[in-house]
Amino acid sequence: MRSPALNLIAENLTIDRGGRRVFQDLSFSLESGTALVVTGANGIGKSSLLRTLAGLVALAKGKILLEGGEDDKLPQEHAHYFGHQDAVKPALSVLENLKFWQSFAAPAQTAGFTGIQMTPAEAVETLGIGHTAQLPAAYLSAGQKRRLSLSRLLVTPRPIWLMDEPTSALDKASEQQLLDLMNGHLTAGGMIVTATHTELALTNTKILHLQAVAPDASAPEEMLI
Amino acid sequence: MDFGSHAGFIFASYGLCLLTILALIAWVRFDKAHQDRSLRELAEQGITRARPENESKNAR
Amino acid sequence: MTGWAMALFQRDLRLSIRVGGSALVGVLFFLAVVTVIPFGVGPDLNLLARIGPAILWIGALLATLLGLDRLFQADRDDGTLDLMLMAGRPMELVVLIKCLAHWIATGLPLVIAAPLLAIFLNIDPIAMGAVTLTLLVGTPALTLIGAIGASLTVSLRRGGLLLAVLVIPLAIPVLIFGVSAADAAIHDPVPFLTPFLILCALSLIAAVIGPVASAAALRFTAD
Amino acid sequence: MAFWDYANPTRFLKLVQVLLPWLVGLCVIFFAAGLYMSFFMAPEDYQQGNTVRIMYIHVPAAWLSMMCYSVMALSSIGTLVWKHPLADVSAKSAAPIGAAFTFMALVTGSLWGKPMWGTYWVWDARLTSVLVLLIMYLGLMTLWRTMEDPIKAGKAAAVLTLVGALNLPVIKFSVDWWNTLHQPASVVRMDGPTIHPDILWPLMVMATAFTLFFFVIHLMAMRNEIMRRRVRALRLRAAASSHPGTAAATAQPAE
Repeated sequence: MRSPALNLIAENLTIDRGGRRVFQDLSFSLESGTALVVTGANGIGKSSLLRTLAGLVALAKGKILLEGGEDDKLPQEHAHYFGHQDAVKPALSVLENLKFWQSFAAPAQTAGFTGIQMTPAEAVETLGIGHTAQLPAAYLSAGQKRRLSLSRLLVTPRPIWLMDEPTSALDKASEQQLLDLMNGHLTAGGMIVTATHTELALTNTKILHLQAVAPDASAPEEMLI
Repeated sequence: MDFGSHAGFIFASYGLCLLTILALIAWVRFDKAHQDRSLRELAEQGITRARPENESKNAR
Repeated sequence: MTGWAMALFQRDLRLSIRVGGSALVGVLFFLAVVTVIPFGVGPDLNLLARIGPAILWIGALLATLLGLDRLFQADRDDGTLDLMLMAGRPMELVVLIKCLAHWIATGLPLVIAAPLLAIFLNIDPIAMGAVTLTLLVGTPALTLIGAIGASLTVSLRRGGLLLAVLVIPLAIPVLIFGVSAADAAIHDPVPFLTPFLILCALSLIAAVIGPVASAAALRFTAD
Repeated sequence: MAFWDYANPTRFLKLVQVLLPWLVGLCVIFFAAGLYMSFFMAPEDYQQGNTVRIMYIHVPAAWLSMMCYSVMALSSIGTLVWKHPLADVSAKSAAPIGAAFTFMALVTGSLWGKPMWGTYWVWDARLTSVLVLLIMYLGLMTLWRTMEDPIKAGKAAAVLTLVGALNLPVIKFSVDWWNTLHQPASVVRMDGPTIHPDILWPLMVMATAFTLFFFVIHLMAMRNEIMRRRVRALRLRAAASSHPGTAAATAQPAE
């Protein structure tokens, strides 16, 4: 079909947050067209893992590489982060919100990723909130805001999608729509890392299960201090 | 010995410095006692630093 | 300005115009400060004329500090700040542009209001011009320095007061040269240009240190 | 390298244990000598009379208020550049000590000023910049107190400390716009000290005593801070109980 030009590699990721070791020595690699589904109990560090990949949490140890990415860019600059917060400004209209993100977030073009850039109007149409395009985002329902936030991923092509509980606040129909988008992204050679509680019917997935280990083996460096 | 008409100012300065120094000493002592007590209480609950000493050496 | 920078600038400007009329509140606060001072020092017009530039500067400083806590907090609260950090744009420039937009929305109105308030303080026309000019050059420095405090306190629920405490010591040089330049125009102990140029230099320095320190602080407090 | 060995907190604590008694002893000796010299050996100043004796605590306190900030600034670089855990601890525990010395310098300065200038306070360059320094110390302490996570607070405070370090000379320079009532600096000059040795010696001994005292308190405060973080880490672990928040990962393809 296509050559897996992109390869996201995480080596021995170790993270301390607030003096607590969240996880340690976590390694995985992910190729183009694959989704990594992160599972595990609450508070085990799924969100932290995604935020780490997004470059928002400093690594205590280990590194994150993106083979085949643009040389002058960090891995997180190839990624979209779709977290719990919508980053939607109520005072701006739906299109204004989206146009800002299109101009502001730098697109990342890599070999093997054929995701296309939608215009803001197309993106909101795709997600079924086209009729709200000119309205201030304040009038949107929670689900609509969520979809507006999701359309952000379509207006700037980036090969990695980091999605934290992507289906929350979405109804069944929108969930199916989301899955179609995600599968489309995978087909285009993108990759997805998602933390979820619900089964997601994605085409090509790997599972990363996080689980607790015995406490003593893994005292954080901070414990010394 | 006579410190002249400004003796009050001299003794006030030295006195205040002494007080500040004593306050600093008191602060570190009380803080130490407080942390010691907290560590002891934790130890009584069986929560201690599990990482052995030799391991901490090659941690860095 | 490149596309992304313009987009950010326009967005911030739009937001501050549409949300809550921050400019108006700032100017009203400025007016309130200037109004209460005569009640404190007495209605002696000569005295007011003498300390007028200082009153205007302190009023502007306080009004600037008042609006600063929202500089990054609004963006942090809804997750925008996270996305900005990974947008692939230099954070220092992002901070600089946000400060610029913030200054135009809240600092510039203060500068424009200054000549009107100067009338209340019996400041003569030349001094009025001088104060306005120093405010025009100096208030950007206040915003840029304040950005450091704003990014340090961004994760705190009620960071406004702490922000003021942290920023005021850093703002003292700006205040000193702003007021001395304005004073110099009135009863020239030194030529106006000397303190004025130093004030300009302080603003330029703040335009470097402010964004660098503030971007660093925002990165550290991201998680 | 030997220095980095002591970067490990546990070893650092051992080092403190060894060092502290000696430092305390030296400090007491220097204080005794300094106090004796400044009260009984140093002559009266022909202009200032006996009030010159205030200088023997005022100048060392002022010197330490600056040195303490320098220690914090260096530690902040350690925090930001090398992300060193002890740097953080050092900066945090230096702040209250710095505030105390700054307070001392201010109070003795104004008690010296009253008989000399007839007023407790003048807005001259040195007094004003020392006052600003005090506000900065207190601001930093507040910042540390208000932020929950010590690591995050340390980084935020480090940024502020460094900005403040850049700001201090600017403040000094700005406030110099007003005439200064203080004498021009006379201890450090290219052609050697100009003040009389009878005055200089007690001053040096007192300055050494103050510096030693700073190190004693700083080491003790650092030890406390390390213990405080230990307590915090242990409590966090206690709260996490069966789920220590650590995770092992297995990556396997789904069928």
